[in-house]
Amino acid sequence: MDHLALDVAHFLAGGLVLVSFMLLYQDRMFGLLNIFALHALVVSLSVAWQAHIQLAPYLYITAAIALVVKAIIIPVALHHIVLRLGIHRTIETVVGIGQTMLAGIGLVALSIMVMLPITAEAGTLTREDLAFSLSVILLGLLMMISRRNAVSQVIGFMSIENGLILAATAAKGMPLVVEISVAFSIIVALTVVGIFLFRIRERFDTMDVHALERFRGGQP
Amino acid sequence: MALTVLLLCAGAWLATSVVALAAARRSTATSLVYALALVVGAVALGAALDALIYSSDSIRAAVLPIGLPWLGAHFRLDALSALFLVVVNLGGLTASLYGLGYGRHEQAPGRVLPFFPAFLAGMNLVVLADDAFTFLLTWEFMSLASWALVMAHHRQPGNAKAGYIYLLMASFGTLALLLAFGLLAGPAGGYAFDAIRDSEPAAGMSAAVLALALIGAGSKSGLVPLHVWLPLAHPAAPSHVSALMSGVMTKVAVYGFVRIVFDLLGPPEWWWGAVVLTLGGISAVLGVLYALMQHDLKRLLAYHTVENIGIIFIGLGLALAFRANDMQVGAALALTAALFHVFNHSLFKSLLFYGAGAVLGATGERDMERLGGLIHRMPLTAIAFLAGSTAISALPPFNGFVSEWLTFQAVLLSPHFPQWVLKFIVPAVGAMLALSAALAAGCFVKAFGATFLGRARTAAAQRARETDALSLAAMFLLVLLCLAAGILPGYFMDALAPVSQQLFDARLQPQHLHAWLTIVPVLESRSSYNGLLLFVMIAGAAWLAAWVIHRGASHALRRAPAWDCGFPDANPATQYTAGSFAQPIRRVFGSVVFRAREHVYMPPPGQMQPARMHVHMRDLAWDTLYAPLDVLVGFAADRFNRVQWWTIRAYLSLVFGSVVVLLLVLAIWN
Amino acid sequence: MELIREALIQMAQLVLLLLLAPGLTGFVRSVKAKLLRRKGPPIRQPYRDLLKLIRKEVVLAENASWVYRVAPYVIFATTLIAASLVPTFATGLLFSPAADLIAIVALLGTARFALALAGLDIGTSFGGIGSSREMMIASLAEPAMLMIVFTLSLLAGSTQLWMVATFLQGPDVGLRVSLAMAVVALIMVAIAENARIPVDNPATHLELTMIHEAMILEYSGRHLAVIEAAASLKLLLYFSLIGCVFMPWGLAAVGQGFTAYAVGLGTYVAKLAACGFLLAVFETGTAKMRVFRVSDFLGAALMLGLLAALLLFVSQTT
Amino acid sequence: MTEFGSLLVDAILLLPAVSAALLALFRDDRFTGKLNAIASFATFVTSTSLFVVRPEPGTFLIVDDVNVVFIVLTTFVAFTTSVFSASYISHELESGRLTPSYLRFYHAMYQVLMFAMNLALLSNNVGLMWVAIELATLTTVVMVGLYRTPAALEAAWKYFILGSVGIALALFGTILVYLAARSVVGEGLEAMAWSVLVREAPRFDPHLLNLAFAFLLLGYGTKVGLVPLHAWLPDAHAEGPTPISAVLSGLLLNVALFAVLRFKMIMSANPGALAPGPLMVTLGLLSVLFAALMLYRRFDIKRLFAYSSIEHMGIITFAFGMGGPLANFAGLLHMIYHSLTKSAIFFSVGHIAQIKGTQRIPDIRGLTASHPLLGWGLVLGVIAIMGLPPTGIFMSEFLVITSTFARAPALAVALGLGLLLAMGALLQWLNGLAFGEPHGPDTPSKASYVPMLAHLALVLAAGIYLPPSLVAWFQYVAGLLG
Repeated sequence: MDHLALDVAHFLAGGLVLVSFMLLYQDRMFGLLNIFALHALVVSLSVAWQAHIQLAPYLYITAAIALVVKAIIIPVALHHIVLRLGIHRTIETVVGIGQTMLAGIGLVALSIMVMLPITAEAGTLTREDLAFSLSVILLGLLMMISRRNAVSQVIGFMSIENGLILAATAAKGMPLVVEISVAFSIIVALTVVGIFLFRIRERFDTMDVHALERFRGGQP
Repeated sequence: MALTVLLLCAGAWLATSVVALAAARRSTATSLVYALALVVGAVALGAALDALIYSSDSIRAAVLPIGLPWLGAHFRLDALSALFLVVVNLGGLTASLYGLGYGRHEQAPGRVLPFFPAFLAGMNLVVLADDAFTFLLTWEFMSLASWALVMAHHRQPGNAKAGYIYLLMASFGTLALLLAFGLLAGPAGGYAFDAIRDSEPAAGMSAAVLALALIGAGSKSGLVPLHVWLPLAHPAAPSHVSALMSGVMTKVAVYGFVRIVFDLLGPPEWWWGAVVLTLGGISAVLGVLYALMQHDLKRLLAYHTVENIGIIFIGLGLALAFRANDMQVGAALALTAALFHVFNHSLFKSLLFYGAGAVLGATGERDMERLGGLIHRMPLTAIAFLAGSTAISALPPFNGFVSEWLTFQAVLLSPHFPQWVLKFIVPAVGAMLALSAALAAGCFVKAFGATFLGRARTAAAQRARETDALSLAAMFLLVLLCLAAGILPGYFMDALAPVSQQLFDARLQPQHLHAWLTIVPVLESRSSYNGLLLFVMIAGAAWLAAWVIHRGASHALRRAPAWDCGFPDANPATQYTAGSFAQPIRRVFGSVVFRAREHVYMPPPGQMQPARMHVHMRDLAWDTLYAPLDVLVGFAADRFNRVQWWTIRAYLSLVFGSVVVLLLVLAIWN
Repeated sequence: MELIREALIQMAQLVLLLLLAPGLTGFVRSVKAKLLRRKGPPIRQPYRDLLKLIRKEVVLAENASWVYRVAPYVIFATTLIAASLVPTFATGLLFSPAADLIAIVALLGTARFALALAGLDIGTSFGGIGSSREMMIASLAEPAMLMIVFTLSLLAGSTQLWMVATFLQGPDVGLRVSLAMAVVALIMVAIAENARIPVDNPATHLELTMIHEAMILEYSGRHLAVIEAAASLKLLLYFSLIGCVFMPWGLAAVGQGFTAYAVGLGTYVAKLAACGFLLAVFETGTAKMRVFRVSDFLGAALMLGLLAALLLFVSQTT
Repeated sequence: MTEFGSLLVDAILLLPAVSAALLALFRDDRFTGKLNAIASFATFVTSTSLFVVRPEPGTFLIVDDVNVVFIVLTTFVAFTTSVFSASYISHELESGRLTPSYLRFYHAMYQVLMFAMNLALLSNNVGLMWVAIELATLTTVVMVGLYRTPAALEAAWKYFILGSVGIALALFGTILVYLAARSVVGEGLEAMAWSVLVREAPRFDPHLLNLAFAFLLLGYGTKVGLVPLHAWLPDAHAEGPTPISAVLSGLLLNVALFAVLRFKMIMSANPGALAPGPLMVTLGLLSVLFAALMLYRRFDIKRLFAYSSIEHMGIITFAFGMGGPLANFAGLLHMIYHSLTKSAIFFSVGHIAQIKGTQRIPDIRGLTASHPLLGWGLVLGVIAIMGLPPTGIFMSEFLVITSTFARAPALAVALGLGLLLAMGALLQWLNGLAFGEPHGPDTPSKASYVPMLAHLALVLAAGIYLPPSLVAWFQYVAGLLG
């Protein structure tokens, strides 16, 4: 594995974390969709690069799925849904963007701290990729909980998935990666379908509290 | 042999339960089930008596391949368990006999019949169990069966609460015992009692086990402050079951305490005795005071169980203290006193509950304020109830007096304790014992007087009819036993000797050898009592006086209206009621113990309203322990319940938070 | 032969008690009358009353049950037996092992139990008042009495009354604080138990103050006679008790012969007279207290008894 | 012989898969209900033969000592539930809550779920297991939303989102496990096979394993319903069809826990790795206490028992966290008893809700008087679930508490109080449900009580007597769990 290969992989993984931060920063709906497409693109490139350096052609399939499904179909579909359901174009945040970013930086530090003790035999690349993918996962979770908007939550979830795919491909020679990524794509698709089907316009949690009490059998 | 018979009996009871389940709807089911239970009970009683009296020195053990798989179910029959089996099966026998008659009035036989034999089986098996798992399994099974019986009349208001508190307290006790056995068995899980006996307990551990055993057995037997369930649950069950629960099941709890603390735990420390004594004394006094304040007949009896359990625990505490100071005679005496009281209480408490059941059956009332004058309509029940009242009030020549007398003798042996704390506690507890005995007499004057004497206060009491012959047979069997144990206590004490022999390696001198069947616990110059002689003398003197007067003077008699200081009132409501009877004692003790407050409402002059007086009493144990707990749980439940209405985002935050925390933990760990 | 002689002595004591008891009551009454400058009935008046009562017909309330009719005899018999177990002129009588001091207290408890039940049997309000108050008093008097028993038996190392008396006769008693406390407590209990002033007034029929009299309000004829006799016996019992325990002089032991018995009898009668006189003086000089003050009075007795027992527990070494 | 064995294994997977396809084709509800039951029964019978025939571990599938009893248990409960489901669903059809087309879908999905769970239990590959559990999750999500009411959709959605996040976390953990194995075993499928992983675990990088376990515990723990990851569970139980609640509580939670156990075995085989015990004990205890308190304010009968499931999963996790032969033994026992008991309770609850037309507890009263068999069945089930003897749960709780108390008294006391607290709440509700004056409609139920009674009888019998072969198996696996 030569230096260049390592550098490119490093660059792409680092880029993914950066794009995650951009997702976290974005407060416009369509901007968010575009950045997510970029996120998926970076993952797809990263996977493809791994396929190249690991000499694992099946990873190209994963890369292709990521590209087609997540970089193209889903952003477009979501775009349509937003328009169709008349979803608000600005994203309601729970805490301020600045605080979210700070928390995100803390999460990245945490993931590096956690991954650091992993011994060298796992390989530098693996270690770094893992640290980055863990960062992406945590940032995705952070996004899910710091946004009130259903679409951005779904996007947070999909960025988690991207992080997972990064981790899976970084684990050199891992079998079933394709199968897993297909399985995951089903979930993702279902999420989007769910938003559409359940007509969740704004948030997961906009249903009024009285309705919730009835649903959850809370009345005495 | 005896053990096999007893195990077979337990199996037979369980089979009877199944039969009852199958046949519950038949009209003959009641007779069939109680008759079967009676026959099996008689066999079991015979086996237990045989084991206690004729072959008490041999220990029989058996292991069945059930229960914990690698351990099996261990059973053992020694003197201690034989004694308690006698108590259990005597109670079971009379309860079955009583049930044969009383059970016919049962409205919901389907809810009683299947559980009654199961309850008997459970109590027998607890006493036979010889490993922690079997013990607790059968212990809780016993609780469960009795819970089902408490819930038999589930439609009556209050019974649901009674069952609720009962099962919860029982499980709390089981939990305490579970922890105690966990300590005794150690991490390797040596659950067999033999293994526990062989192991050497650590210093701090024994104290914890004692505390847990006190909680466990105390909550089942009704030691203050764990007594709250008892006055609720015992009255709720059908009367013969109340008798079993109050008279017998509490004794099984005492057995559990004795088994753990005297047998399994190894040599005691002196302060154990102090703790047990104090709890016993407090229970005795508070129990009887609570009882005095009741006007529900069965509830009064249930509270009295608290008192008697207190007396038993006083004896046990003394035995522990004597044992810790290597005073074997005292230990044997105190233990004999406690065990004799166990036996006696099971007799008269069952008897009284049967009586209360007969009253309930005849009138549909448990409230003494609505009874009265039943001695005219239920003369035989009245005689039996009077005998039971005399016995429980510790009056000679009945049996209750003998065991309290023995307890007093044990107290009087105790000034030689070297520990100062005991020197202070023992006489104080002695005073409590005396106080509780005196109050008990007052309480039963009230109970018997308000129920059976005077004039009928309601139409229901007016119409009452004498109860059936089988119920009466059960009651009079117990009357005879009470009297026998009272006037021939020597034989009964000798039967208890193997137990103290087994536990302490010491026993009282054989009593039946003394002249004229006098009982002499230690030395004749110290104390002695002869129930037979007293009985004969009292009966003789009374008969002689009556004979002389009737023969020599006059036996003329004229019935006339009561004089009542010149202004008799025909209305029975002018009688002294149970509540007014207790009023002086409530004035003396109640204001402190129950925070009793009287609220008097006097209508202003000229208004035609009745004046009213309300008495508010509080149960301090309930107020200070249980009510705050209830509030606390409610508060916590309300607080946590808000989580139910969180949004998905909030739930996700929980997940996120756990991930971050876990990662932080890992990062720090590394 | 020995047995018969002992039985005879026991019987003699029994008869003696029966004969003396009404006389004692009469004596106290007459002393009281004298103290009040009244002429008063003669000492033999109670005997006459009893004889008259047993010859009269009984007027029984219509709803009285057998409890009401049996109770007088039970009360009489238990009190008599209890009294006969207290040493009067001699210790160590034949039946004394049958019951120790605790049992004697309990026998009196049986009598009280029967009396209280009888009070409730007719179903009048006065009977109830009497029973209720009687049991309240007993609930304090009985433990106090037992504490006194504790004190005595701890001193003597025995609850047998004859052993206690023998011990107190002996030289190693000395002057003891606990004993003094016990005496005071015993006197207080005796006053309460015998329905004397200041706890109760044996001569009153004022409805709201009576206790003992309220319970026996409905009794008449032979029943009343038996109950009155029992009450006298009870007074005698307490006097004997105080006499044998705190004035143990002159008590004969069984088998000491006729002279010793005679001396014992003489001192016994003297003791009774002294006690009776003191009681009369005391009663004349005190006023009856309110019913609810009785609990304080008896509570004090209980505390004294407990204190006495506690002192002995603590002072006992080894 | 082993050839035949692997055929059996294939049959266990194929039977549900094929019948799912068949069920999707037929319309007749009577027939599909029966076919569902028959297919489940066939699967059950096939799986019992695994006791006798033990195939060699394959690349993807394995039958070993750890999973064999769980497979049999799963197929058994699946079979009884399918019997219950047949009568339940036909009633739903009559009452108009479901239409025939949904029904077809329901039965097909039922078999897909069985397929997924069997696959998760049988798989010899961490990745395959992950896929199987994901499939099971998705299937149940669909089933939970079957009634299409707003509440059901909300529950399904919540389940879906939380479940997906959990699944994502589990996947990350799985990847880490592979990484840890790769450096020892080498690349490829070998590095994901259970049989290899357990053998080679001592040589894995402990740090990686620690991290992996943290994610796996949280990920699969979400599926187990451990507090604070439990939020989906009560709603999913309450809003879906009752047979699915029974399967969720009785089986799916077990399957997820089974996954955690597999990884715990790897952890405890590695000397350098973090002891998984404290984590599991913490989560378990938290679940017990939290669920116990939540039980007090529940007014929906199915939600009530859903929280009770959380409590019991907590107990089991606690037991495995404590470790040691006794506690592990107790944990395994408890898993089985809880499956049987809880599904029995849901059976009775299903009938009750259908008869009374409501799930609100205050509207249901006096069942023992109006419907003796059903009412007493419920009483017995609740008594069993409260851990009262002579039912089996008493035995496992006895072992957990006694063995813990000698080592960590405070934990045992906390657990005991949690159990007591939960019992207080359950008993409080039971009093109203089973006793008192009956209330509401009292039409007799036509449904079959056989599944409920069979489960209860098993639990009752197992509390008193366990066959030695089963005990030996439990003890062996308890030893493996460390």
